[in-house]
Amino acid sequence: MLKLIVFSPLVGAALIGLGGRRWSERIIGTVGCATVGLSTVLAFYVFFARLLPLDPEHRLIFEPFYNWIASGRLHADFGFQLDPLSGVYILFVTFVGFWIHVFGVGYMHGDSGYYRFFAYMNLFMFMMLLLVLADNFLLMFVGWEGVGLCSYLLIGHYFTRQYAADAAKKAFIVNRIGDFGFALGIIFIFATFHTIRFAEVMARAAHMPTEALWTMGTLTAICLLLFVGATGKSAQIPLYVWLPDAMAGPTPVSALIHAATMVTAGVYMVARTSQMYTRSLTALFIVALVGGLTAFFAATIALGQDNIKKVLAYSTISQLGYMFMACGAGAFIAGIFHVVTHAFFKALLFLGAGSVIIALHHNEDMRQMGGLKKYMPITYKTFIIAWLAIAGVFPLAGFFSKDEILWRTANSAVLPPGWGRALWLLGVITAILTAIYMTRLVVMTFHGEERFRHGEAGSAAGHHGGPLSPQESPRTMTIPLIVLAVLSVVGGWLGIPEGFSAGTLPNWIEHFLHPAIATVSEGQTTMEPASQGSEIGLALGTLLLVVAALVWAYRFYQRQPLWQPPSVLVHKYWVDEAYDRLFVRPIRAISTVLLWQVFDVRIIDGAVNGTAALVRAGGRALRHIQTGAVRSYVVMIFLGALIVITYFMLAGR
Amino acid sequence: MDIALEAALKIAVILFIVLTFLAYLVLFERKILGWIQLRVGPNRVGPWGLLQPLADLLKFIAKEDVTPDTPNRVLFALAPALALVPPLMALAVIPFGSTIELFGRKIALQITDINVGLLYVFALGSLEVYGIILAGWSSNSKYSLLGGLRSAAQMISYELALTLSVAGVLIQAGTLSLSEIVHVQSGYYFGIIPRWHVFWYQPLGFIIFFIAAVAETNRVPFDLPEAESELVAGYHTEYSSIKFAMFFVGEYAAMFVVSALATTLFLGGWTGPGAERVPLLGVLYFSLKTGFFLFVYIWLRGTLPRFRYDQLMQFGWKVLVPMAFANIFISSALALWR
Amino acid sequence: MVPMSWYLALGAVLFTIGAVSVIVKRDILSMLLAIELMLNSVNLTLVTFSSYFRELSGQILVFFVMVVAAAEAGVGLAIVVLLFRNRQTVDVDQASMLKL
Amino acid sequence: MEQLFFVIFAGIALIGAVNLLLRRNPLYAALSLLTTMAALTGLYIMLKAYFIAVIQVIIYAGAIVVLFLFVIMLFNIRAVERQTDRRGYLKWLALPFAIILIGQFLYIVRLFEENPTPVGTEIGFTEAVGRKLFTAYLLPFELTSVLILAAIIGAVVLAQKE
Repeated sequence: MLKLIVFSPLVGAALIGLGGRRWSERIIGTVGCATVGLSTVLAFYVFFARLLPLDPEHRLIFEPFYNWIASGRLHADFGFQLDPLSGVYILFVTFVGFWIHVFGVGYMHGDSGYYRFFAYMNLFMFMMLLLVLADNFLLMFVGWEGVGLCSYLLIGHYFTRQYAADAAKKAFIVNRIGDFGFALGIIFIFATFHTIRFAEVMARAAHMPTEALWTMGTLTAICLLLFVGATGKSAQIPLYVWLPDAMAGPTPVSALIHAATMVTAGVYMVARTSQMYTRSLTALFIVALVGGLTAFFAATIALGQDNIKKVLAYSTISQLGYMFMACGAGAFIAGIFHVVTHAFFKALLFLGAGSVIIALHHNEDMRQMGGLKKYMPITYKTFIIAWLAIAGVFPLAGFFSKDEILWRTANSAVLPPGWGRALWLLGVITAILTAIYMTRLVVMTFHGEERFRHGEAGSAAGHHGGPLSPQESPRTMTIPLIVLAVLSVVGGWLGIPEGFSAGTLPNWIEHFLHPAIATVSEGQTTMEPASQGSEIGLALGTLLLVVAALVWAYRFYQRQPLWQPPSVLVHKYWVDEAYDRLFVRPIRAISTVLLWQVFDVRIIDGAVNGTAALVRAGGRALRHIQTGAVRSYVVMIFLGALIVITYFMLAGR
Repeated sequence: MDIALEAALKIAVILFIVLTFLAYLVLFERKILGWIQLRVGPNRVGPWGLLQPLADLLKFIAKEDVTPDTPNRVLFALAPALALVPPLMALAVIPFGSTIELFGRKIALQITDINVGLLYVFALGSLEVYGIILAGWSSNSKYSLLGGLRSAAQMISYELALTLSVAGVLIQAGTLSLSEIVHVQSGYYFGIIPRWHVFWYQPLGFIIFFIAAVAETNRVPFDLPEAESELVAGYHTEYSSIKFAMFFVGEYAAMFVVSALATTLFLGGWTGPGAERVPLLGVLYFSLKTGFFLFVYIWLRGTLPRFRYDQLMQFGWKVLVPMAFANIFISSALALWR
Repeated sequence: MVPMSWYLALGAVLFTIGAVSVIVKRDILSMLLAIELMLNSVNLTLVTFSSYFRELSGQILVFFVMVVAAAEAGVGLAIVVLLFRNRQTVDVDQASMLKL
Repeated sequence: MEQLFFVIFAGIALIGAVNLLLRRNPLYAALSLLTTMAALTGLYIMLKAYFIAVIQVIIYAGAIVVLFLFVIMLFNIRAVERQTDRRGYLKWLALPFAIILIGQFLYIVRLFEENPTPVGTEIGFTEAVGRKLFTAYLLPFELTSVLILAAIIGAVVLAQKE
């Protein structure tokens, strides 16, 4: 069954990729959506009919497919594993993926690369499901690289445009750095545990002692290496630079890969290996610190961006920072919970943005939008829901998950004393910033003056000439919006903190995920568990601040929609430029002078040419033996055989 | 010695029955062709023409045996024997029915059950081509030579598809012994559908097998080697009398063997309701199934026109062989999946 | 019971005949046939060893020899066809243009 | 009994081989080779190598020799004329070579005279061969398939008309 879930999109990808060139859009779209839809249905079936009826403490289904690698002690099966963690993942990955596919049918209409788009999207679904359902690190790594590949292919969908091709390369190369760490981590794991199966690694890690803060033990090394991989894939400091550029791809791609699913793979990996992370306080601290800083930094940058998708991209980075902060604070479940709710509302935001972009003929600049709410009522209403959800307004999805994270961080038992509070403060500031930049986005796009008619020079809309009259998108695009909007409202109710209802409503997701995730055990704790009352208090406080920020920002940007923040934010702290100076140019210089002009030209070419000269000289000497008569060759071979046989006869005596 | 005697007796009985059967198969064919063409068919010799085979035999024996100006008389005489012997030898491994008890000893209705039975049949099938190609060459006539060469090319080409189409059955049955292949197919799915390979996972293999078999036996619509209009009957133009009869019988024996093989591999051989218990009932089932194939042979002959040579080769190499490979892939995948 | 050396001796004699044929024959077809004979004699030896020493590898090697023989015959005959088409002869001595 | 069979088959094989050596017409050479192969099949059965025996018939007799005959007949290839032999001296080299080779072989064969081990029983069955072929010899097996593919392509490219 798991096999079918995973392979169904692959079949779709193969069909579309091989035959799609000649098919009509309708067939391609149907095949693409149907195969993902099948996965979705099966995923729901497996989850509710197979996984849920099991005893809560033993919810684990293995499904080996075949023996993939057996080399010495290394055994890697092509096998699948379904536990609550991967169960939650396949549910929202297939579900959100399916609706984004449906959205793509409308969004990509008329695109010359229609079949390419769906082939790669399906391939991506396959790889993503492989990633979350793999039962060992190596197979997960296959999925990990696979989603990276698909991300590369899809960012470069408009490969004829230089910036898209560059963005694709950038994403690929930056991810390589992270993958290098991940691969090293896997090797470390194998060297330490002699196995790479999750179940066995975690069982063995559970017996290892906790490594204290600022000690560099084996587990800390493994966790940090794995986290390098996570920073690459999930766009954290310092490897986040690829994600904003990745917006060069089509918007459904941004929604699916660069917001809802792939970029959360890092969080998945950290949660998957939580058994190891909980035993390394250093790694936890670094994860939380990186997460918190990323959340804050990205939120500030988002304030200064004018491209609608770039704002959302930085917002994604910021939200991912939240997730890592939760994981680092030992609240893996809160992190995963935020992954799920974030998948709903961020996918919705991207799709809404996509709807707007289509209506404005691929213009992504918010300075040339405004006043769209009366033209696109459905897009506008769903967007408002997503806006409130991401800002964390009660009772929408973002509220519950975000406050769970903040509360857990503030009361973290694993962070060094005081740091929990500090990160909490950072988180609250980020929440306020989130409210502000999202309000700016909504106001600049949907409210105020209608600036899209200007058709200024340099805008993508310019080639259409005549005045624009935006229209609501077709139904294949609005229905996914509505579905995701509903989920953005109710999605958070999966995890209502028990403090809110005084224990009458169970925190479902917490109970469900609990067996699959390692929790901080007793003896590691340095602080008293916080009371439930304080959770309500903190949540209310944050909510008040957020609402105040929303109201203030709404007024402010209504008056000055085109207000420019400090240029340090507009230029993203000049990080790209700094990386260029620090890494790209030196490497290019070394390659040119040393590797190419000295090593390649002198040594390698010299060796090759020298060998060739030697052979040529030898051939010149030997060619007189060649008479051209086959029979004389036969005689020579015969003679040689006789000599060889005689030698062995004499030697064998 | 007892075993040898039993085997010898079995050989004698089976040869007698099969050869008689073949003689009447010729009559049967002429009758059916007659009916298809709204004629009566042979009806002069004996009641309903039933003695016609005997008359034919007498005619063959009585005719003059003409030997043309040939480069090699031995080969000329050897060729008809080479065409007749392989199909008759192939009868040795075909299971005609379940084990019966006679004079207090169990006797399997199969001359010998060797564990490479299927390969044995194919080995003999690959020798079939020699009779034809040597006949074509030693006749010292361009029509005969062309017929022989056409036949050689055709048989090599379709032998490939024939052998590959059976691979699916082998993957499923896991044995090369024909009696075991029959046993694998006994029983029913859902209590009603027999577990014959033609129903279970090998319908494609069956279709390829039958088409390739028709081509392999040089029958309509693949009867180019003996096309009267172009080749004046092809490789046996120069043959007459008993030598011609041997080619003639050889062709029908090959048809019979191929039909019997199709029955064994795809239609469950002699299995059927009650075949295990009632003696000789299995033989009846076997005869009916084989007879069905022979009827289809004749039916095809009465219905279809002949292929053109390039069409024949195209069809063999570009349709049947790829399909046979696809069938192997599907069968392997199914075998892995289960 | 047939002694093992009988089979080996037969293989040796067949091989020698094949080898001599390759030298003596002048038409390329006969040479190819003689090579097939040599391969066959090697096969006989391999099967003999395989049977007498109860070691299956010999028969596997025979299988591989057959595959190589088939490939060789296919390519060899293609060359023969090409040669015959261009020069109307199968005499190998006529095909000696590849020399210095 | 068994020795009698051996003598018969060996005799046929030798006759075929000598005939191959003496015949000038390649057609008869091919038929002689066929005779030898048939006799070898009998010997394989005596050695209980059933799979090899059947494969011998299918591949050698059924495919390779037919291919030879086909080419010989299609192009009506006759024996090469006698007088054009510019390298007749090679023929006289063959005799001493043959004598040396036979001497060497018989010397080696004598080493195996002392230990006549009984013939194995179930060793030549298809299943055993298949098992070994697809486990211990899997890589060589796959490589032969590549070889065959290369040979097919080579043959087609060489023989096709422009």
